[in-house]
Parts: sequence; structure tokens; C-alpha cells
Amino acid sequence: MSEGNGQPEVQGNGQAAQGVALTKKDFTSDQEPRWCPGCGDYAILSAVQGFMPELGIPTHQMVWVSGIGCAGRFTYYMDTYGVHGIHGRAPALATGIATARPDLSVWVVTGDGDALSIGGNHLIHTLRRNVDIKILLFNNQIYGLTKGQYSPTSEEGKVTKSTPFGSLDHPFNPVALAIGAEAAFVARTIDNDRQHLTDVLRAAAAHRGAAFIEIYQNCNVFNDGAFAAVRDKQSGAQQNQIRLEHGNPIRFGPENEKGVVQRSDGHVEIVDVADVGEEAILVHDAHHVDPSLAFALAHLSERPTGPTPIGIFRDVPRPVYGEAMERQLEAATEKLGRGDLVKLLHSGDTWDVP
Amino acid sequence: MSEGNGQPEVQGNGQAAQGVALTKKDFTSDQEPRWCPGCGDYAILSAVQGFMPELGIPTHQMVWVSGIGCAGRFTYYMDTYGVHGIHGRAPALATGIATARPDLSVWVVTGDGDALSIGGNHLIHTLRRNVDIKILLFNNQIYGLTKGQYSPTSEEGKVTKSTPFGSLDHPFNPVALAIGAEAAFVARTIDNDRQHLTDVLRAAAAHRGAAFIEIYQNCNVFNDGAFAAVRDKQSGAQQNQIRLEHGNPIRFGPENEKGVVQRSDGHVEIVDVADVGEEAILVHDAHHVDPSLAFALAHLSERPTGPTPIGIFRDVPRPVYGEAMERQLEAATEKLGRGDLVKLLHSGDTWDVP
Amino acid sequence: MATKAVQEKERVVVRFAGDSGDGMQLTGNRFTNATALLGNDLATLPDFPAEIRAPAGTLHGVSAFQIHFSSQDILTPGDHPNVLVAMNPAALKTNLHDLEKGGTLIVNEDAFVDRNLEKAGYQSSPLDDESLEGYQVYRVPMTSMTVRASEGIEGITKKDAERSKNLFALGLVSWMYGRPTDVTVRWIEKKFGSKPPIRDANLAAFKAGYNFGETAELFGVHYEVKPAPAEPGTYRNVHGATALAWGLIAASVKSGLPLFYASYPITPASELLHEISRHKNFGVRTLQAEDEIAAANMALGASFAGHLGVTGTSGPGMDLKSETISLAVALELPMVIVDVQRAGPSTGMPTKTEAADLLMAMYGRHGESPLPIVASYTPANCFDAAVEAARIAVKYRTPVILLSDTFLANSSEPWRLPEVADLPNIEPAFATGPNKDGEFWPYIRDEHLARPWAVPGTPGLEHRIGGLEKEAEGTGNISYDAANHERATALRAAKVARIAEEIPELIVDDPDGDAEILVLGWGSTYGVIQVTARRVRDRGKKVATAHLFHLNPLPRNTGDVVRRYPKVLIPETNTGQLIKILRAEFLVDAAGYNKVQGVPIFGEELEEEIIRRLA
Amino acid sequence: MATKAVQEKERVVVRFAGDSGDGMQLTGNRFTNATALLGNDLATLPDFPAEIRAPAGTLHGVSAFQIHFSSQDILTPGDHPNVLVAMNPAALKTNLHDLEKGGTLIVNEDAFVDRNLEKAGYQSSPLDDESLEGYQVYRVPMTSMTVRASEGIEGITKKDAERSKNLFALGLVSWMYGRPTDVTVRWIEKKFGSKPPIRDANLAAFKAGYNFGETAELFGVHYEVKPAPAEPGTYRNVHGATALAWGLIAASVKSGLPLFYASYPITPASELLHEISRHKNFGVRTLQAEDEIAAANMALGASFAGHLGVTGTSGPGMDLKSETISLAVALELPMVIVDVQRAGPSTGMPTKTEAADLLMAMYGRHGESPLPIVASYTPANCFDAAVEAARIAVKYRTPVILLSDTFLANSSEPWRLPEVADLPNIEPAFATGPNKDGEFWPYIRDEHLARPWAVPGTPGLEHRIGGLEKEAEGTGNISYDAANHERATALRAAKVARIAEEIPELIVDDPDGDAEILVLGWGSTYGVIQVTARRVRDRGKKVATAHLFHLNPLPRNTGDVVRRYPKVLIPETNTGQLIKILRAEFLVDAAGYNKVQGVPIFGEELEEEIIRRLA
Ligand SMILES: Cc1ncc(C[n+]2csc(CCOP(=O)(O)OP(=O)(O)O)c2C)c(N)n1
Ligand SMILES: Cc1ncc(C[n+]2csc(CCOP(=O)(O)OP(=O)(O)O)c2C)c(N)n1
Ligand code: SF4
Ligand code: SF4
Ligand SMILES: [Mg+2]
Ligand SMILES: [Mg+2]
Repeated sequence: MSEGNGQPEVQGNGQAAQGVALTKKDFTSDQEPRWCPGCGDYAILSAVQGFMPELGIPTHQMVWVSGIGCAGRFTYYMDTYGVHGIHGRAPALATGIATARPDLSVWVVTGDGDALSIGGNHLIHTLRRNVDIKILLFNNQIYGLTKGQYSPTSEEGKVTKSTPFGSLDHPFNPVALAIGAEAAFVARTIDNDRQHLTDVLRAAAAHRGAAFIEIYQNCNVFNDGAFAAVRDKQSGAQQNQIRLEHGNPIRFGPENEKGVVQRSDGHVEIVDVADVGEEAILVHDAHHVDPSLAFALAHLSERPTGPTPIGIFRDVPRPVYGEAMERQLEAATEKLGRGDLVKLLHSGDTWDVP
Repeated sequence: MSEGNGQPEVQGNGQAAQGVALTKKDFTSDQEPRWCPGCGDYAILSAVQGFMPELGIPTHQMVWVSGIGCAGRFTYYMDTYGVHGIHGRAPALATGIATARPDLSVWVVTGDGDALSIGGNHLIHTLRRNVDIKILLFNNQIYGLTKGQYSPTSEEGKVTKSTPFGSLDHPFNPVALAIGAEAAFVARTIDNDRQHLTDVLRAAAAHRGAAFIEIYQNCNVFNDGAFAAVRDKQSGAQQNQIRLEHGNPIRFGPENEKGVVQRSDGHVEIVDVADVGEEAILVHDAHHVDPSLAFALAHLSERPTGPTPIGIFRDVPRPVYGEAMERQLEAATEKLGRGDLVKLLHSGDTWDVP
Repeated sequence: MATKAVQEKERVVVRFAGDSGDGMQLTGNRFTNATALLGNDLATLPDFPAEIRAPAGTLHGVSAFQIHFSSQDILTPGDHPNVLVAMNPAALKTNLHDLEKGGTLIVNEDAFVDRNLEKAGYQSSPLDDESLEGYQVYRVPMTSMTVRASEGIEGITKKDAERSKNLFALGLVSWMYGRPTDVTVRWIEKKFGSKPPIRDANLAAFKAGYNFGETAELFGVHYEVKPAPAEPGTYRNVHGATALAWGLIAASVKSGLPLFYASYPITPASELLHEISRHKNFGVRTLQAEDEIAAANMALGASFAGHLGVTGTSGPGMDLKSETISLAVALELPMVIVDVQRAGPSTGMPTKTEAADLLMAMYGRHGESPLPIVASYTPANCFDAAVEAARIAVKYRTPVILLSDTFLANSSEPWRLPEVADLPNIEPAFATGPNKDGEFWPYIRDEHLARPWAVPGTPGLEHRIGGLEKEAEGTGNISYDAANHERATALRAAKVARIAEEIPELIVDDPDGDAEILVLGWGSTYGVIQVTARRVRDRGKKVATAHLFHLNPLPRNTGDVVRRYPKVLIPETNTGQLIKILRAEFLVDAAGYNKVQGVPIFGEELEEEIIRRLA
Repeated sequence: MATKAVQEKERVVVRFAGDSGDGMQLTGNRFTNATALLGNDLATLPDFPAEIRAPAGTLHGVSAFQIHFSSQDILTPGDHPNVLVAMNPAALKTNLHDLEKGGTLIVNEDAFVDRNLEKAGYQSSPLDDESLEGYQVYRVPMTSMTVRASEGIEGITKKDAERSKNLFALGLVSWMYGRPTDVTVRWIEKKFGSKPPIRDANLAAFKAGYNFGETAELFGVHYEVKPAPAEPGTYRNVHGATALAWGLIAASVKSGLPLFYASYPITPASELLHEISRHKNFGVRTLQAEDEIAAANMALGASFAGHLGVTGTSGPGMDLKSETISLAVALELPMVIVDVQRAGPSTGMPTKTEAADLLMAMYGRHGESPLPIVASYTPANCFDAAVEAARIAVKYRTPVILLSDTFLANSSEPWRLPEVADLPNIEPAFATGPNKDGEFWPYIRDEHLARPWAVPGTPGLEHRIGGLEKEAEGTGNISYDAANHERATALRAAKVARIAEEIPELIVDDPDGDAEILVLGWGSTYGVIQVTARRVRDRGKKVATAHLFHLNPLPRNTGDVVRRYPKVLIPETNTGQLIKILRAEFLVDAAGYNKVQGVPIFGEELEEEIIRRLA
């Protein structure tokens, strides 16, 4: 943390507290969650609370920020610092926090309406700036809190309260949108796959800068089963989960019999490994500076109703916004000398009246 | 135009006027343009006014909508219907017009700040919905009207009024952002290349739905020469313009000696044709349903300071928002019968008091 | 079987309370329907939990529905229930304090098990200790009786059977107050027609409840509430949200302007989007925008294109629309902005009522940006308010803010259906040709200072308008001229002010014309003010009342009215907003009665306040 | 050479007018600087064209700069120039009407060629017809003399030489009013040091202009304006925008809170972003956000993180920030929102002044959302206003709206530099430990009703806050309780209202204490009100004045003050906003003097108004 941020001793304590072993309980607030019974949000909360101690970051050095929506309630359940802001603005609010205080670990929880509908602009700008914020987008393809209107990720033709004759909107592909917005870290995971979710969180935490994580989250009240194909064993999740792993050929299926190849026209396609041979299978490169492959993979499936990639699409280093700003302040101070108010007031042409 | 839009006779006249031969003058309003002498906006205005007659659309069937900025002034100079809205909201305003009246030809003029900074959310949602609007983004990589602050397309480190020590923001790649937002038509052209600009306008007009056109526009007062490398002969425009043409190998350079190839990792690269052989050169396919190639081409150059693709990156058919809505109204009317207010009021449980 | 004694009652307030999963809203609405068809006057008030589905049995998961019905005309859902039906301990805990002393309490005995008692924070069961003394308590094992009733039904699970216990409660209370059963039976058959087992279980439960009342020793008498006298006509029961949506559709029909409703969901305004979307066969376009700013701009764009552009939202969304509304003021295009007010500030209490957006509607935009404001004051009146807002918008080419609130939107009352022919005509009067020496000038004004509305597609009327200051009496060309700006500002204000010349005068209800106090209201306080005035008069005191439908401009006689009375009392569910406007305008020392609790003002509170003021 | 007669003058108003390309702002600022250093009191007012660079020679391309300087203290840029310097026909056309009858007109004769005359819409040259009768006209071939002066300078093009003609004009006027030349010479040498030819051409032009005055027969006399009496101290000339930016930096220094300024560019507020960004060596963070909503949220987030979060904008941006400001009211975090008001509604006239956002600042948010408002009233006072806004924000943990306007931002005046030590202390007083039985409750309030500010990084104070209603006196946990909401609403209002207990009383300037009329103002009308009061008193009439620095809450004696006078006049550059607040609060029949022309109120107008009221 930079000097002159107004609370050095605080920081001191922060440092001091570093390294203390923490448990899930330490991250669990006294507020009881109030989601619908069976909501996917519970599983995410539990996975997050379970993972946090691993980071070794004291709870007082962590801030959770959320917008409005069922997902937005998340903040109240984390026993850290937290702000439950207004609808769609969490990334901007968090940008203020993370840019003012690069020493803090800042996390955002948002929904598909919160992040992609009203908050779309803040999301894409936060990603391009690479502000040091980890953004968890709970995508349930519906507006939960307002009781079931379609969202920017709902499928075309969806019948909801606001679209009794079916929606006309072509949906966003959140991963593709994030990559198009210059995101340096982009991943997708699933609420009920604790292991995978945790692995993704770990990678996101390790990434310096903005991390965008789309989490398929089941809203069992207004959009139950939207992700069944990739989420539920009985609906064939095994066959449909294409797990991206950096450096490995992209293969999937119970016997890894399926794979992904790249076509000469730039798009990627699913094939039977047997037909093309192992060496033809595309090897995933999440660290490639060029986002083209990650983007192509994002479009491998347009809807989570069949084989769908999950995991880390993209993870490349870029200057971190808050740190760059801090360096700029230091450079300016070196160049101009530490700010002196008296000097400032008296700079330029002045005159004295005796 | 749908029935019941309130002005059938108007439409009648509209039809009547169809086919009347129009001239540039017909599209030129009595307001004299007030851009700085030498501004690239003049060339765009002249090219647009020159092209419009070709469409055979009567001036009263056309609406130009703009936001705030130097670019936004454009609306006042077109002798059609027009609205100069507020900053960043032109796509939303135009969505209302185009969705209410699919019979109209609706065009939007916006700037890089107007469209990508404050208006970013409306832009991406308009593109994903494929609303029948042609969006001309005058990208001068600066805020002109407010006298020279950096914009979301300005290069990192740019020194401007608001960033005396250099900007810290990583810029957007407008074409990539549009493709990431599900755009069905995406193109790039240059203010001073009237022929190319006109060709792109023609293709955009032919596309049914939202067309996104990034126009490199020189702001000779606050950001002069930003596009010199691809815009000015003396700065080597010939060498640097990579003209994308559907169905043709992507080659460029004075003797077409350079070409673009695709790598196995999904990204595209510039090579000497001699080194790889003609057949290895990538053939451009703007009509591919999968946006991966278009996206890769968008990232062929991150800044317009060297070889840069211009032309039509993507042009694929998708349902048009306004028309789909009209069909929905017709379907609903077929299903429920034409709306009858008396029936509506008396629907459900009623009782009579004698 | 021996029918029981019947006792007549003038008015009854019943509240059904249970877990959000128990279907209390449905129960209440069915009871309301039967009551309406029976011809009682009525008023209802639902009370939803904030959470979508809070864990079963918890205090914050309680959902309630209150209905006030009578053989006389009434205007409020009533302060205190005479009858409380509590489906579980949590419902009892959160609602008992409202029950009138000595009131009737019907509990679902089966639900009072340890787990539920604990969730509700009861140490011991209130059924077994003295905490219910002073009430007339009926313990009914609803769940088990419901299950028993469904025995023998093909393919019904125990869980489904239990689910119908709310119909048992409905049947029981229907018997208590002699509600007709056929309408409910018909509804059940229609609603669950596709699922015979469910249908039969619900029918069985409903009948079992009814018969239980008839046969059980428990209930000595039951009651009759005679139909209320009402003007001849066809009636229906209507919620404020539905009435408002239909009013917008009616305005579209009467004007011939297609309705274009763009909105971003927000409680409690979402219902408007839902309802309007159901009627696309009226040529109605609805668009769920990416946010409120887009919604406002889409509606405004549609208006420019010749449609009736409307956008609806609640408080937080109004903040976001304000810049666009300011643009609409500058463009001078017809547009209606509906604000279904809720408790603020910020996200506040999204499901609770409040009417604290009046000053924002008046002043919540930068610069001098005047516009007309209309406020609905009963559920049914929401229909008229919507038509009036649209009429003003179209006639004067101006954005109009229509204020409703959560209470109006969610509550219902019988509505005497208007004759469509009697609805005000709305004349778009589009410009059809040049208006100035062969040219078209978009800012030439008519006698109402309204400018021409020239719709794209009209040959020869091509024109450009925008948010920059313009020659406001003619060309509409951009102008930075000092005098013009002052003139333009004055014209925009005068246009709105002059609406007062045509709107009706404020009507004062002052039986003897010599009341000492005037109770002046706006919005959803109408019902309680009327009721309270009657009570006060019944106590022999003199009180005058008046209610503002138009908030800007105010009716031209408003000043005379407020100055006529020695005392003026202004009840509002905010900290005092209308009062600020009236004090500033007319320098009258009006006093406020303000309640900011997320619930409506009760008659008894207001009654005491008026008496206090009169003392 | 024979020096000419010197005549003493008390006050002079000079206006430099030319094409935007002619560098009139630079000329004006240089003249101002020399004038300030000479010790005159002064006030300036620039007038930019709306376009960035309108075509040369056109009417809308004219740029002007007015300075009023005197040997007495003055407070306004003056109504009518005594001297008008017109560099081309367009400048003459657009500015002549302001020149006092018989005033001095200096024209650049060379520019009066057919092309320019035509562009300015002159049929014949005003220099050759009688249209300039009644003025003292000096025709000076500035361009050609400038070019001649630069002859022999190495590597100077004719075009560059011509460019320096503004310095010729500066030199000439500097001679006319005996301005010191050394400071200007030094400035030219510094500014163009890197380009010797340009430097020399400018120096030559400046001296040529000065000498031309000295030698040419044209000018009989020149004038002297003696230094104005002023309190001892160090002075500088300062623009409102600069003073405001420095005030925010000062608040950061005094509080030890790093300044975090997030903003989206908008005229005329952009200058704040520009100026603050220059001083990153103060640990100041500036962030150009994607829009105003983001800027407000970023500032609020920074405040939560323990910084001094500030966001600045103008009218349209205020609309957009309102929802976030409402969140800040609910969160009760320190935050300053600067609104540099401009002419509205909508985009309006972005470069013109107006003060019509007061009611929006008061009421422009949904629900009950009270916050303190401070309004700066002179360019230099913008510094104090910024410090005061920050002080209140931090002490009371509340968003504060600071109102400035285009006039204040762009005009300048001499500023007696404050002692840093004398600036008010601002004590963040962060929470450092538990405040409730070993726990930390974020909504336990101090004697000012302010809540603790617990900054992330502080062990043991982890807590969550949000926009939903909350237990407003303790835990801050979400609460839908009716009584709590009413209490919370009252607490938020009381916290703001109580600030009146510590802010200074409203000071009334009423020499004999028996004035018949009180002229009460706020914001940038201060100067004109003071000046006018003097003139009125000079005419033997009695007038009292008072000016509001705090608009919410109002100083505790405001009611007494306005009730004390038989007549109260409130001049505003809007249609009457403060007046509404005062009439509603105190029921005083105050009258307004309102000007909505995008320009400040002039002394002569207000003088007549006051006389009229007194008659
Ligand atoms: C300015 C504003 N507009 C609208 C709303 C109403 N609202 C609250 S949450 C929400 C969307 C919820 O959907 P999502 O973001 O997907 O979250 P989920 O509830 O599905 O988790 C909306 C429209 C609001 N609170 N504020
Ligand atoms: C709500 C709002 N915020 C800010 C502004 C000020 N503003 C006007 S145009 C503009 C940006 C102009 O840049 P760009 O969109 O790139 O257009 P250009 O002038 O470069 O053509 C800004 C910030 C405004 N008019 N309204
Ligand atoms: S509505 Fe859906 S998303 Fe919201 S809490 Fe319930 S189940 Fe979860
Ligand atoms: S500022 Fe730049 S973009 Fe604007 S008109 Fe001037 S040259 Fe064109
Ligand atoms: Mg969702
Ligand atoms: Mg630009």
C-alpha cells in the first residue's frame, strides 16, 4: 500500500495479521443466507468460504462488493469488509476501492442482469483497464430477484414474465464478450462442481489484475435446469463438460474419445479423436498473448445445452491498473518533489501587499 | 411498415416518393457545418451525402440519430429526419425509432467517447439484438468537443489534458469489441478514402440489421496524425492498408507482396507471400457464421500504426429485431384476435349491478 | 344437516397469513373474487416477503393478504383484522399484534410443531400458554384434515395433498362469511384442469374446509355481509398495476397511436411490463431494455417516430432516467414516465410502499426542466391517471410523469367499468405539411404553446431536433442567443403552467361549507383521508377534504382552496413534499401528517391527528 | 520622445475581442496578470465560442475576454466595456452593442477586408459608414505593423509573424493604461523560449504595439489606474476552477486523506480534472471514468477504502450520478460531489453560465435522501467552499454537493493567499477498534449522529454496508421493520439538519440596520449584489444584503433574517429556486429577480430592480 493513504497503522496491523492460519468459519458472517432452498448460490458461497483461507489473506484485508440481485446478497455472508452497492455498478465501486488501495484483495459478485444488462459498460471497462478485481458472475440466465424476467444470457424465444410470447433478443456469450473487451483472465465454471470452481478461483486469485469468472448457477425457482446438460450427471454432464487445461490437448467424453480441432477458417470444431488422430487435436494455450484461440473456444458452443468448454480460457499478464497509478504518483513525486501546499498556493505570479 | 403505426397515409406518401431520383443536394441541410477547418468529419459528411441518393430511399423515410461530440453534429447537416440526443444514448434512441418503425432507414453517428465510453452498454446491446440501425463510429481516438481528453481508443501512455503524466488505460479494439458483442456486420474504413468509405456504406445499407462501422477520423486539432500510417500516402498508407475482400486471399503491399496466414494456435500473422507461397495465404470469409476468423483479423494489428485491416470483417444474416417484433405482434393478433378494448376491460370475472 | 345461526355484519377485515410457500396470495385473491362477485365493496392489501423464497417457516418468509369487505362502500384495506388466519407459528408471531382485541384467530394446529415454533422464536407453543388470551382462538388441524380429504384420489402424493391446505382455509373462511363456492370451484377446475389429481385434491380441500365450518361444533355462528349499494354498471375487481397497464392501452386505442412500452424490470413496476406484454394483439410493442436509461431513450425514440412512447420504473430507475427526461423536455415530444414509488433512499425497501418521489418528479433534473405530473389515487383510478397522462403528453408535446406507488399497484378494489366511448379523445394531430412559407419549422407553437409533431415518413417535413438550446419559437435551430434562452425557458414553463386552464378545478368536500380544517392529499392517501373524514364527521366534527390528481400544474383554484381554511393538514407517506410545494406557492401555514414506515397511513392514526388539530 | 499626458482613472473595463484563432484569451490573461501585479483590484470574464474552432472570421467564431480593473475594490467584470479592442469585423459586430456610449473602440483595420466583412454580414465597412458614430474610434493596421515589426527576424514566416498581432494589441493597451511591460516580456521569453523566431516576433509585436501608443499621433493621452487598497498579504490572481481544485487538494493535505478524484469530462467541469491531475505529487489519484455513474461509484468506493472520494461534473452528469449519491446517503460515507452548473435543460448551452441546479441538489434523488449543500460565491471562494464541503463530508460521514457555476469557474480575481495553518482541520477519526461489547457495529452514532468510518485493513472491524434499509442505530443489518425505517429516515435528516448548530450564522450587511429591503443571494451573484448595494446606497437608499454559503442546512438565523425585513429580494440566474426553499421554510413573501440568459446578472439591471422595489 502506498504511503499517505491515510491509515499507515492500519496497514501495519494488516501486515501483522498476514500468515495467521484462517478457517472457513473466519469468512462466514453471522447473517444467515436467504436464498431459496436449493439455489445454486449456496454451493458457491460454501466453496468460496472454504477456499478463502488458502489465500492467507486476513479477512480485514479483503473486500467483497456486489450489485443488486439474488447473487448480490453474497456480500452479507462473507465476514470481510463489504459493500452491497446499487444495481450494475459493483465493478465501478470496486475499481475505486482497488485503485485507492492496491493492498486490498477485492472481489465482486454479480449476476447476469447486474453485470451484463445494466452493468455491461462498467464490466467491459474494468476488464480493459485490468483493475485488480476478481469478478464472479453468477449466470443463471434469468432475473431472479425480480422474479423471473429473461436476461441478456437467456436463450432466444424464452418465455418469461416479461416475454409471454417469447423473447426476441439474441443473447451474449459472456466469455466471448469479456475476451472482446480485452480481458486478461477469463474462465467459466459451475456452481455444483466444488473442485473445479475452487481451482478456477485459485487461478483467478493468482492472476494480477481483473479476472472474469462466469459461473453457471442454477436458479431452481425461475430457470431450473438451464445448465443441466453440463451440470447434472443424469443429464450427461460427463459427456458435455469440455475441461480446458493449459498445455493439454482439448479432449473430453467418458473415454476422452472426443476432441477439438482447429479449421483453416479459424473456427474450432468437435471431432472424434479416432477420425483425426491424436496429434490433430488442438492443444490449449491459455497464456497466448493473442486472444483469438480463446475467443474461438468461447464460440465452440453457443448454449450450455451440449458439449461446452469450462475452465480457464485466457490468462495472460498485463499491467495492473492500481499499481500503475501508484507508480505514476511516485514518478510524479520524484519529478516534482513531494506536494507542498504552501508552494502550490504561491506558485506562479504573486505579489505582496505590505 | 406495420399497420396501426398511426400514420398510414404518411407511409402512403413515403411509398409514392420511392424511386424519385435524388441528388446529394437533397440530403444537404441548410445548416453550415461547424467543425474545425481540416477536420476529417467534413470528408465523411461529403461522402455520406454523396452516397445516400444511391439507396433510392426518400429523405423523409430516413432518420439520422447522434449523441454528443463533434461527430454528433453530423445530424444537423443531413436534410432528413434527425435527432441529436444526449451523450452516449444514440443507439438506444435509434432502437426506439427502428423498432417502432421498421419502414424507416435509421442511421447513427457517434464518436469513440460517445459510443465506447459512456455509451458502451447501449452499443453492445444494440449489436446483439441486431436492431436495424447503421452505426457510424467516428474514431479519432480523442474527445474532441470537450477539447482533448483521452478516449477508450487512445493508446496507453497518451498525454492529454486529463492525463498530463500519461494515460494508464489499455484501449478497446472497437472491431473486436463489436464482434465479441455478437455483431452481425462489422467493418472499418477511413475518412479520407471516399471510395472505400462508400463501398462499406453500401454493404452496411445492404445488411439487414445492425451494422457497425468504425471510421478512422482525423482530429487535426487534438490528435492530428493518429492514423497517418494507414491514412496518409506520405506515411505509407499503401504499405499499411490491408484491404479485406470476401473470397479473396488477404494480401497487401504495393506489389501485393505481403499476405496473412493463419497459425495453428488460432491467431493470424503477416508474412511475405514469397516465403509461404500463394496457396498458404488466408482467404477472407466475411460470411462465416462463426466469428472466430473475423476476431482474429481484428487482432492482426492492435494499433493503426502499422499494417492494419480495413473493410468488412464480418457480414452474416441474423433475424432483425424490429421485424421479429412485428411478426410477434401479428402472431399474437392471430392467436388472440385484434385487440378489443371493451373485451379487455370485461375479461375475467365481472358482475353487474342493475 | 342443521344449518347454523347466521349473524349479519356491516364490515369485516380478514387477513390470511402463512409461509410464502403456503399460497396465501392465491387464497386471498380467490376470496376477494368471490367477495367481489357477491357484490360487497372491498379493498385488499397483500404483504409479500422481500426474499423470493425465504426458508420455510421463518419469520421473514411470512406472506400475508388482507381484505376488507363491507355492505357499505369502503376505501381502505382496514387497519386491524377482525379475523386472522395463521397457517404457521411464524405467521402468528408476525401478524398477531395487528389483530383487533377480542378478534377471531384461526390457526393451523398441525403446523405448531417444535421445529416451526423454534424457527418463529417461540419458547413454548402460544397455543398452550396464555399468550393468546383475549382472542377468540380456533385450533384447526388443517394439514391433516386436508390430507384426509384427499384420500382415495388417484395419483396424489401426500406432499401435493398437504399443499392444498390453503384451499381448506379458503373453504372454511368462505363458509364463515357465506361466500359463494361455485366461482371458486370453477376456478380450481380451470386452473388445474391439466392435472386432475391436483385439481381433485384442491377441490376436496376446499370443500372439506367449507364443510368443516358447517359441521364442526367449533363454530357457533357464521356471518353474512350483504352486497353494498353501488351505481348500476358492470364491475370487476382490479389491481392498480393492471388498471394502469390497461389505461395505457386504452390511451393507445383512443389516440390511434401504437403503444411503445420500454422498461427495465424493477419492483414494483415490473408488473406493468408483464401485463402490457400480454396484449401484443393491441399492436403494443414492449421492450425490456438493458437499463432504465436505454428504456427512456427507446420510448422517446418511439415517440419521435410517431408512437405513444412510455417507460415505467420505480425510484432508483427514475434517478437514471432523469437526464433523458430532461432531453424530452427540450425536444418537446409526447412521452409518459410512470414511477411506481417504493420506500427509499437507495435500494431501500423494494417491496414496501412510500410516496417520496414527488419533489424529484418536480425538480429532479438539472437546469430549468418543467413537466406535468399526474398522480393516481386509487387502484381503479390508475386507469384514468394513465389516460390523462397520455392525453396531456400528446396534446402538449411534453413528457409527463405519472406517479403511482406500491400500495396502489398491489391492492385492489371493485371497478365500475367505463364506457370506452366516454374516455377522453386523444388527438395526435400530426403535422401533415409545411407551416411557414412553404417550409416546416418544428418549433412554431399552437395556442397551447405546443409545437407540431412531424413524424418520419411524412414528405416535406424533414427536420432535426436536439438537446441544445434552440430558437424556441420557430425554426428550432441551435441558438446561443441570450434573449432567446430566456424566452425559451419561459415558453417551456408557460406551456406546462397553462395546462391549468383546462384541467378541472380542485373539488372540495365540505358538507356544511364551514369546516375548520381542510385535509388535502395526493396519491394513495385518498382512501384513508375519505374514511377518516367520515369517522371524524360521525364524531360531530367538521372537516373538509380535497385530493390532488394533477400535481403540476396545480388546479387553478388550489390557492383559493388552501387559503379558505384556517387549518390545512396534508397527510403524506413521506417527510413532507406536497406541503413544501404548497407553502412555497401560496404561503399557507399548512401542517403535515407524515408516516414513513413502508406501510399506508391508517385511519385511526389520521383520525386522532385530525381531532388533535381541531382541539 | 515626448511622453504624453497621463490622466487618472478609478476603474476601467476593457474587452479584447477577435477570432478564436486570434488568441484573445491569452491576450486577456496576460493583461490581467500585469494588472494584478500592478496591484489593481480586478475581475475577469472570458467568453468562448461554443465550437472548438469555428471557421475563421465567422460570427460564431468570435472569442472575447473582458477585464474590469480599478483602484478601488470591485467584484464584477463590469457591465459595459469602456474600451473594446476588435481584431476583425465579426468581433466588432458581436461586441459593439455592449460598448458604453462614447466608449473607446480600437479596431485592427487590416482585417476589415471584403471577405471578412461579408462573413460578418456587413454590407459596407462600418469603418466607412456612420455606424460607429458616437464612439471614439481608433483604426490601427495591427496586422501589417506587426509584420513590419518582425522584419529581419531570422526564420520567421509571414504567417507566424501575423499570428503575433494579438501581442501588438496587448502592447498598445498596456501602454494606454500604463501596465508594466517587464512581466509580459518575461512571460513571452519563457513561453516561446524553445522557438526563438516566434519568441522574437512576439516580443517585437508587443513592443511595437506599446511604442505605437507612445509615439503615434493617434492617442492624445493615456491613463493611470492606481493600485487598490488591499489587506496586507501575498496575492495571486486565481480562476474559480483552479481555486476549487486546490481547495480539494488542501482538504486532502489537512485531513491526511489521499484525494481520489474520479470524473467524466464535461464542460465546464473538465478543468477540475485537468488541474487536479497536474498535482499527482500530492498523492492525488485521478481517474477518467467511462461515465458519470462510474465516476461517482469510484469516488464512493475510494471513500469506503479510506480516501477522500470526490467526483465532479456539470448538470447532465448530476442527473446520472443521482442514484449513486442516494446510495452514498444510505451508506453514510464521506464524499464530495462538485456540480459546476451550466445552462440547461438537457445539453442546453454548455459554455454558458446558469445556476439552476439548486433544487436538483436538494431534491433530485428518489425517496427521502437529504444531504448538505455548499455553494461557492467568488472565484477565490471556490477554494474555501471545497475545503468546507470536504470538512462536512468527513465529519458527518455524508455526501456533500458543492455547487459552482460556469461564471465562477472561468472568471478570476486577486486572491489573498491563506495561511495553510489557518485552514480548518479535518479529522478523519477512523474507527480503530470495536465499539459494542467487543463487536463493531457500523451504525452506532456519535453526538453529531455520524457513524464510525472503519477502513478496510483495520483488523476486527470487518463489516458490510449497503443500500437496503438497515438498523440505523446500531448493527446496520438489513431491516424491513416499519418503525426502524421511520427512525432511520429521521436520523438521516436530523444528521444533516444539525450541521446548522455549528456553521456560522448568516451575516447581514445593513449599515444603519434599518434597511427596507434585504437582497439575499447565493452562489455567483455575490459580486453583483455587493456592487449594486453600494450603488444603491450611493443613491441614498437603504439596502441590506446577505449571502448564503451553506444552502443545506441553512444557517440557523436565516428565518430571523428574512423575517426581519419588510421586503426580501432574491436575485438568481434561474427561474427562482432558492426563493422556493425560503418561502416554504419561512413563509416569507420574498420576491425574485431572475435572469436566465446564460450570462451573469449585471449591476445596472439589479440596481434598477432594487430601486423599483423600494419605490
Ligand atoms: C436501478 C435499478 N434497476 C432495477 C432494479 C431491479 N433489479 C434488482 S436485481 C435485478 C436483476 C437481477 O438479475 P441478476 O442480475 O441476473 O441477478 P439474480 O437475481 O439472477 O442473481 C433487477 C432488474 C434495481 N434494483 N435497481
Ligand atoms: C452526460 C454527459 N457527460 C459528458 C458530456 C460532455 N461531452 C460531450 S461530447 C464528449 C465526448 C466527445 O468525444 P467523442 O465521443 O469521441 O466525440 P468527438 O468530439 O471526438 O467527435 C463529452 C465527454 C455530455 N455532454 N454529457
Ligand atoms: S430466485 Fe433463483 S437465484 Fe434467486 S435465490 Fe431463488 S433460486 Fe436462487
Ligand atoms: S476538435 Fe477535432 S474532431 Fe472536433 S471538429 Fe475539431 S478537428 Fe474535428
Ligand atoms: Mg440472474
Ligand atoms: Mg472522439
